[in-house]
Amino acid sequence: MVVIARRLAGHLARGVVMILVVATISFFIVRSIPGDPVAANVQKLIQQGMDQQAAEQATRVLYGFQPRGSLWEQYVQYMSGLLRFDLGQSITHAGAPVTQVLGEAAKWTVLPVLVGTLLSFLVGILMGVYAAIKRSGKLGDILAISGSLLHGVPQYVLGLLLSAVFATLIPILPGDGPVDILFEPGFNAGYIGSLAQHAVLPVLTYALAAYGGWILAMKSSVVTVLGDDFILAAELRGMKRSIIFRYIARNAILPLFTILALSLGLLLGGAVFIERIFNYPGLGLLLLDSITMRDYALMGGAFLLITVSIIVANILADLFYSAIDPRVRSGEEVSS
Amino acid sequence: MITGTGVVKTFKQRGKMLGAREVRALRGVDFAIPKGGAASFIGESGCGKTTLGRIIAGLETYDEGEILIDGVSMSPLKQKQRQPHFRKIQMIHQDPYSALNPTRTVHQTLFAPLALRAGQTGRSRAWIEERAAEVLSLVGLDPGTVLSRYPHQLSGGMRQRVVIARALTVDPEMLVADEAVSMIDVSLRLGILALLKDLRERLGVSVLFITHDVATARYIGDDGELYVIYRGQVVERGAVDTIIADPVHPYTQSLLSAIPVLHGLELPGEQPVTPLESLDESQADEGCLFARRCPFRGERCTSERPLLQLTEGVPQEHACFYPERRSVIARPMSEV
Amino acid sequence: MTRTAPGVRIDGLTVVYKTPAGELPAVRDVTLTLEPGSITGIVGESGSGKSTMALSLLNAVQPPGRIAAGSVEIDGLGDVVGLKGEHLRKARGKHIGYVFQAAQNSLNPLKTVGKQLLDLGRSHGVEDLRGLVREAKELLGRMGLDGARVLDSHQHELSGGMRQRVGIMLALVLNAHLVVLDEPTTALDMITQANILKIVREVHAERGLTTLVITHDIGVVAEVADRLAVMYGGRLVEQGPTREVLAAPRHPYTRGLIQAIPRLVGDIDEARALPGRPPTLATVPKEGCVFRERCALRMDVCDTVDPLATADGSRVVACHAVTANVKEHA
Amino acid sequence: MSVLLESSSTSAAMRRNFWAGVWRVMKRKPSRMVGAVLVLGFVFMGVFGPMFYPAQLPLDPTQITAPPSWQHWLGTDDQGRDVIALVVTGSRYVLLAALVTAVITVVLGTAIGLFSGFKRGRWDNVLMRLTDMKLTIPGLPLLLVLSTVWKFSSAIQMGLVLGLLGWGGVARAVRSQTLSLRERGFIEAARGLGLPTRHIVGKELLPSMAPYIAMNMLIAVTGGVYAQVGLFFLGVLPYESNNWGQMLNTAVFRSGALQVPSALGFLIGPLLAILLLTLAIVLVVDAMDEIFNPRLREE
Amino acid sequence: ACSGGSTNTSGGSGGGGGLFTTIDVLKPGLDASGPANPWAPKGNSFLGYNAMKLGWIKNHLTDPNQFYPGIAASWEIAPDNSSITIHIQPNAKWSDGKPVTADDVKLSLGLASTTGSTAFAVTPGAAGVASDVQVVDQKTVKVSQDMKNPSMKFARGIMDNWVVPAHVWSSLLPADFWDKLKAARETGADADKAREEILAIGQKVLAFAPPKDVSAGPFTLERVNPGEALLVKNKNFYNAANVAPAQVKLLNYNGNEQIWNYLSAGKLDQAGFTAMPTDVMTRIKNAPGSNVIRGFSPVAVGMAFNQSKKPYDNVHVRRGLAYLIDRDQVTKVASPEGGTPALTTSGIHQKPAQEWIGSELASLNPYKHDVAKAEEEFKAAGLKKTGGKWTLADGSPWKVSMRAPATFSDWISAEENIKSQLIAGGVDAEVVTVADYPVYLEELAAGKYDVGFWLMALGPAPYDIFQRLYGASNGWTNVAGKVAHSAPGKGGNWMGSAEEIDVEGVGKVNPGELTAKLNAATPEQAKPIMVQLAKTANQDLPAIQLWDYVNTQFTNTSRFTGWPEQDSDLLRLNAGVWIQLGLIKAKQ
Ligand SMILES: Nc1ncnc2c1ncn2[C@@H]1O[C@H](COP(=O)(O)OP(=O)(O)OP(=O)(O)O)[C@@H](O)[C@H]1O
Ligand SMILES: Nc1ncnc2c1ncn2[C@@H]1O[C@H](COP(=O)(O)OP(=O)(O)OP(=O)(O)O)[C@@H](O)[C@H]1O
Ligand SMILES: [Mg+2]
Ligand SMILES: [Mg+2]
Ligand code: NI
Repeated sequence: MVVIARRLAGHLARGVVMILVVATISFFIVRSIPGDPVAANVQKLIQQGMDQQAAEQATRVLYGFQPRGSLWEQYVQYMSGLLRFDLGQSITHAGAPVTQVLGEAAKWTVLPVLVGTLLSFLVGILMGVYAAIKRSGKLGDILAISGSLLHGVPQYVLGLLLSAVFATLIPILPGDGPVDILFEPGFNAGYIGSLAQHAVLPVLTYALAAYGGWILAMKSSVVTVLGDDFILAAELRGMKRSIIFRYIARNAILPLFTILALSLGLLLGGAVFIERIFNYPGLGLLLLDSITMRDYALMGGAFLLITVSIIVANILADLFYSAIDPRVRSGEEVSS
Repeated sequence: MITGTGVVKTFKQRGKMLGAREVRALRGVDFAIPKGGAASFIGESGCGKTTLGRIIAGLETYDEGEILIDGVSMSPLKQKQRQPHFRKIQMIHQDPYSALNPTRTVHQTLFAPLALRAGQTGRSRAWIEERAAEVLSLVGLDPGTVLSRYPHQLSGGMRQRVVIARALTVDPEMLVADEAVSMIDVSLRLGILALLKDLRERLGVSVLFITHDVATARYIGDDGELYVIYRGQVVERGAVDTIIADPVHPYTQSLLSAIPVLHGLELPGEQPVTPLESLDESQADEGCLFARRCPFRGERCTSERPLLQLTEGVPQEHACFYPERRSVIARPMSEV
Repeated sequence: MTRTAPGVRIDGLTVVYKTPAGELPAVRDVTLTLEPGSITGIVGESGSGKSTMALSLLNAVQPPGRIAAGSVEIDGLGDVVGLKGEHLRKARGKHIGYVFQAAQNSLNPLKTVGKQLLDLGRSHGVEDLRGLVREAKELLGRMGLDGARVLDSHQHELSGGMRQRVGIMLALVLNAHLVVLDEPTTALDMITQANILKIVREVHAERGLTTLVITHDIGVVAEVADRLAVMYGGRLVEQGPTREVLAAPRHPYTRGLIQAIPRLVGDIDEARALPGRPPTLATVPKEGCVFRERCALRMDVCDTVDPLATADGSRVVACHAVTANVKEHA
Repeated sequence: MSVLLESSSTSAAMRRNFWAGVWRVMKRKPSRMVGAVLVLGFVFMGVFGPMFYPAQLPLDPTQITAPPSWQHWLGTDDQGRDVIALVVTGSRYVLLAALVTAVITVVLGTAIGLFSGFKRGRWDNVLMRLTDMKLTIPGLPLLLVLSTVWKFSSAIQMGLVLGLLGWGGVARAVRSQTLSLRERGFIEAARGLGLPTRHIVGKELLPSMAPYIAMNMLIAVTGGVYAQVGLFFLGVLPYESNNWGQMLNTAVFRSGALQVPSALGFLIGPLLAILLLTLAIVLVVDAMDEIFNPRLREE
Repeated sequence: ACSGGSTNTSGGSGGGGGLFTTIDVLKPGLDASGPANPWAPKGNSFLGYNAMKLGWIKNHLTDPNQFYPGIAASWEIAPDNSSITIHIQPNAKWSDGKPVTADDVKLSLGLASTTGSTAFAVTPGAAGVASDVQVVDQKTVKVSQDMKNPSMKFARGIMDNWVVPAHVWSSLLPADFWDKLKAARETGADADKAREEILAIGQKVLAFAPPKDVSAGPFTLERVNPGEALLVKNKNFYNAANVAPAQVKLLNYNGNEQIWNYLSAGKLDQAGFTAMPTDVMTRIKNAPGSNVIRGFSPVAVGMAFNQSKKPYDNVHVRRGLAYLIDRDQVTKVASPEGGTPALTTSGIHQKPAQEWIGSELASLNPYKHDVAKAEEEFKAAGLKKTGGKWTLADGSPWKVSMRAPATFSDWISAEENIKSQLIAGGVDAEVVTVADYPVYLEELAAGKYDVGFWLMALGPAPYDIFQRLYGASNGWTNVAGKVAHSAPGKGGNWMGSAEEIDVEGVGKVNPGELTAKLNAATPEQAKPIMVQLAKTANQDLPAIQLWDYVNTQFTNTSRFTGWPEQDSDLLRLNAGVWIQLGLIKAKQ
């Protein structure tokens, strides 16, 4: 327990440093972006029929939400705000706190990503075990190659293909938006059903994108464990197959927890594509929008939130790992 | 001539800021290995034999004490400056399988250090080839057949010979052989031991022999000295045959008692010594380090640390308050 | 229930491994009898086929290997080579205890010893799990360990010697009376080795076992075994009572092996190495005597004819030179 | 000298053996041949492909986003240009950038991993913290944010940025390889013999890791392709010449490839190119895995 | 691909009920947490549905001051444009039942002035600004124009304002607000301070979230999710009896392709203009009930030159390019559905051009596609043709480098096509995209590009039309009725036309000053100026007018009828206005 607490403390310390660094990086990158959002906004309003003066004033009011002062002052302000979980105000949302806008979007990213990860994890490790056991057969080969392929193909290719097939060629699934409006939001069958129906393709894309990785990782992990002496020893002691299978599974899954965090990072990164393709109003789309709208505070916030989720996922995965690996629990260094 | 006084080495578990564990691997060891001489270290697993060997070969630093190589003190020198001195001492690893680079032929393996020397002394390429053949002949290998082979094409014994040949390319003054025969098939073991002895006699190389098999210590030369090491301390030191015949330290006696008796050829010793408990590194450091396991311990042993000394009536140095001869080793039936 | 020590009759056992060069025998035509209640030691150098043979006793040769011929009759079980499925599984552990080579790693690193013990009990349908734990604690205590503490430990919390003792406990706890120990002391230091060997001897005597010890170290066999069998290149070249074989080895390989042991006392020049090097699966001669390349007594017939194992009293030797000699004297 | 000759001739024989082994491994699964052929095909396409077409692709204003036909196997784009021609001419930018990415990723990653693993100590700590950080910050969002600051006007620049962002994984892997090799006796022996670090790294460490690095390089190529195609697809990068990502963007967001099946060919072109490239590299990596890793060699 | 749920039948009293599905093309990316606040950029107030203006501007070719009734039932504009008197709908009520009063209107106009509004600009000396808002009685408001710098568009500036309920919003304006506003329009330190304060109020207004949508429009907001917004009928709406749909669903979209999707599935009852490829258009037209209405869209796009870069300083080069480019082909490739090839470059959209310059239109050079003439012009410019390629006079290579923001698909398509045409004509060319519009505008204004695309001819007000060619981007700024000119490359002047141009048949003109005059000119006064400016633009070619946009609206007759006619002046208003005016009827 002490070890876990110590690990947690170490992770938290490192995580906090990391977050500060990322916040700093994103702050400065974001401030050095070229492009004049003010002029763009004026032009946009003019196109919508407002005249120049009015457009300019309206833009001025809008951009009043942007912090002022020297870069350094802004930085100090930003960082001290960060400590209070205040990420500034969004311009495109007319001064709404960035945290609120992010919170709204986050649920549309986090939930599908989690469901997708879990789904692909479950199916992936089962298939991985199978591929490992049948590794010299045709089927194992096909599984492994298809795993590599899926692992290799970028998310947007999967997303586009799924969308083309299931939403366009054979339109059986909704290809955009998160839910239909006509259902009263809440716990009713219609609403939940609509949510689920709209989530199928994005979740499937997340799952497919991650699934290949699981197969590969699980396969190689199982192959390694199968070669371990204790498995043969258990067999020689006449242990039941089911128990031996559990031994293999638990030992093989263990190293996958480190990959879990990595894959979460990958998926969250890929959210931009998937949300763009399926018009899912999550963090990725928000980031993309904020970039085109030059909504600095929002852009920085979205980027930070994505990074922080990955850091947190990393920590959780590691803690989980140490919770089930007795070697780590007792403070021994385990090389993975 | 290489001597050491009061060599201390403490390992700190790396990478752990909080609550680092310390391992006292060496607690003030003195040694002296004359030119062309031989010394053997024996002791239980984890008592610090390898550590000391690596320190002597310059592969590990030491924390306290003094090491003199041909009269030059190493302590005040920087790592870089120590190197040329330590080059006179070459290490022969326990595992001949990992000691050779699988991607390089014997020729390439020998060529690199020879080329380096040729470069330093302005010798020709022909010299290198000549010398490569020479060192191989020295270790009893046929250069014609061996030079072009890769390690995996050689047997364990041949590999170990190549490893020794490689060490000889730099004309070392001393070879440190760490369990150099323990991983070699029984039928080949003597060959390597004979080779080491032969090299001593022909080239005047001194040999430091690390082993857990006391019997092998005799085979590198009957003029050799034996160091019995226990938990980082030399507990008995003297001529090999003297100690084998008349060990006085209970620890030495335990070690010798543990040697299997070849029933049918040998009769077991009459007074075998068995330690009271098994080795526990975390035991208290007060008094005699062996006290808790010692069947003969006295009052003094738990409070005072005996130091390596010569006492009357005992030809070898020992670190025991109550040295006593016991008949522990098996003797051949033919002698009886 | 006290079963008596079973006898084991290995007859004409041949085990092959599939390699790029085809199926090659790692154990060839081995015939060996383990007397009930005896300790038999098998020595041989690396790659001589010891482990393979030990695994054959449980019909557990791992792919790409397979038992190509022969039988392993065990009292109370019949021919193990013919056993399959659940029968085979039940036999393992319950009838035959196996202590793994490198027992260091024979435990699941994620589970405590106690949990693995329970798994073992469940696998073999043990109803009285408490009794099993009691039995295990007793065994461990017998071997000088604190049973409760050990059962509560993970593999990494135990030292090499302790793990080996746990291995022995797991092999015996289901009351198996045939125990196979594959290199039980490799990688342990002298004092621990002596300790383990003592335990093996004592437990063997107390429980009335039939024990097979496999090792490359003649010293280990000399310490524990009643009978000694010597393997070379997949063949059993000599067997007999330990003391007799050690005192008067007949096969030139056995003789060379004993001569090559570094000795604590006596003239160091008496010991000498065997010339040549041990064969590997690929370099074992396909016909004729496997040892001829290194043999001082090599004759023409050795090149073509595989010497038969010939019994002479309690001794069995497979060597043309020795057999010829015996015949001459007879 | 004769010795030298003999040794070099046997190493030549070894090499021949190696190629024979490669051939055997490739032959064992025909899919691997397909992979190798595809990889060569892509190399050919990137190097020589654009030479088969005029600098200015002919366009046909009467056939705008036309469906596949005999004349245009995958249809035409929104300007009436042949999709296959676009895929081929667009490959050079994509593949060149990916190659630069891969080279930088691997060179930087290997150098840092080697240095870190070999030196250990303080430098190792610092470098690994840095690597951790790089691995944690998600690549794509960072690229998105960066794409607003950076001008990826040429393939080389594109590759440079992607490479600079991508070395973390390789560095990590190389470091752990180095650490484990370091423990092997032969590295220690080389140090004991006083061989210069240059020799140890160049002659002892690197050759042992070469296959591994080569595989990483191939994987980095695909990574490079995906990242840049993805960025162009999202439309956050300005472009000067056509490339696969820009094609995807145009197909989906301008030509309605996901709405009208007639424009599907326009979408399929670049998608197919990416899929085939992935497949090719997966198959080749699979073969390399077996060639270089005897442990995985299933008999 | 929605599998819509069953229609909630909360039932409307008149018109037949039903669900009306549409999209607000001005609001991509619905924000579920956005307030029902018409000023908030991501707010959930939808024009014509739950957000009301005083009046709805008609899509008139030339007159900016024509409206349909909104909150205002009728209005009178003083002949000299000095004031407008507004009569509020007598039956207008907020959805909570309270009547709409003159106080509501006055407060709304005040709020408008804090967030930026043509008639309520706080810049000192701005044109067409209201000097006074007067509550005549509970249902009448009179607003007067500050005649120091009058504008023809004053009435439009007043009518085109949101009206929100005072009882919800009044807390936002301080008691002394109107004095502050007056002060803000002066100059000096006090005025600066007042402007700051108003700015601060503006931010509060933008961020204000009414606890509940209280609307005087035909609908009120029921709920929003990230995919859609649902509005239900407001029974208190003054014309509720004639409002057909019981519910309105506004779909969210992030990219045009989604709108195409919805339309091809026949799911939208109405959608505003979006660019689309021909195939998609065909598919949409094939959807059951699909119907396309086209009308006037007062904007055109031109290929504008940076005249401080060689060789674009030479008018012959610009003319040569105009001859070389086949605008028909460009339009066909780039904007087949959304534009008609420009007849010529007049600076005016071809539809109102007839009204403004009449017969003079025929005298303008049409720059018909003519390679021979292009070569002549290039030669006149001193360019050389070597090896089939045109080079600069000194023999150095010439490459027309066109820029466009990567997000503007039709512009890129157009440039790609122009590039092909130019290369075919011996002029080397390239298209370089720029990450996005903000960057494009910044770099364009900084004079970094040679050639860029530029919106022009923004009608219907004559000043707005030419302000795009002869306004700030070309060096002329119009502050407080005074025109100033900054040199090329300075103060946002990236076009860099000559300050004075000798126009054939007109004489020397200063186009910037002429343009400024249009601001206060009556249509009669404006016409001759428009002729002069059109001739200037036609001869000097600061930009080549490529195509005039067409306002294409999509409707579906399966569920509702009563859609506007082709070219109707309702066409730039959205369906919310059509519905509230009682035009839309449920299909029986
Ligand atoms: N690099 C290291 N880091 C931490 N502890 C170490 C390290 N090397 C050795 N030790 C510890 O130092 C002690 C002495 O180890 P050493 O390897 O010298 O023993 P040994 O006598 O050679 O044992 P063996 O017979 O098993 O080879 C042991 O407790 C070991 O755990
Ligand atoms: N899985 C396998 N595939 C191919 N050959 C094998 C396999 N396992 C063992 N062998 C070969 O079979 C022969 C006998 O192996 P075995 O493990 O029985 O030897 P051993 O006497 O136990 O050796 P050691 O002392 O090293 O444990 C060896 O030559 C070995 O190379
Ligand atoms: Mg050691
Ligand atoms: Mg074995
Ligand atoms: Ni939907």
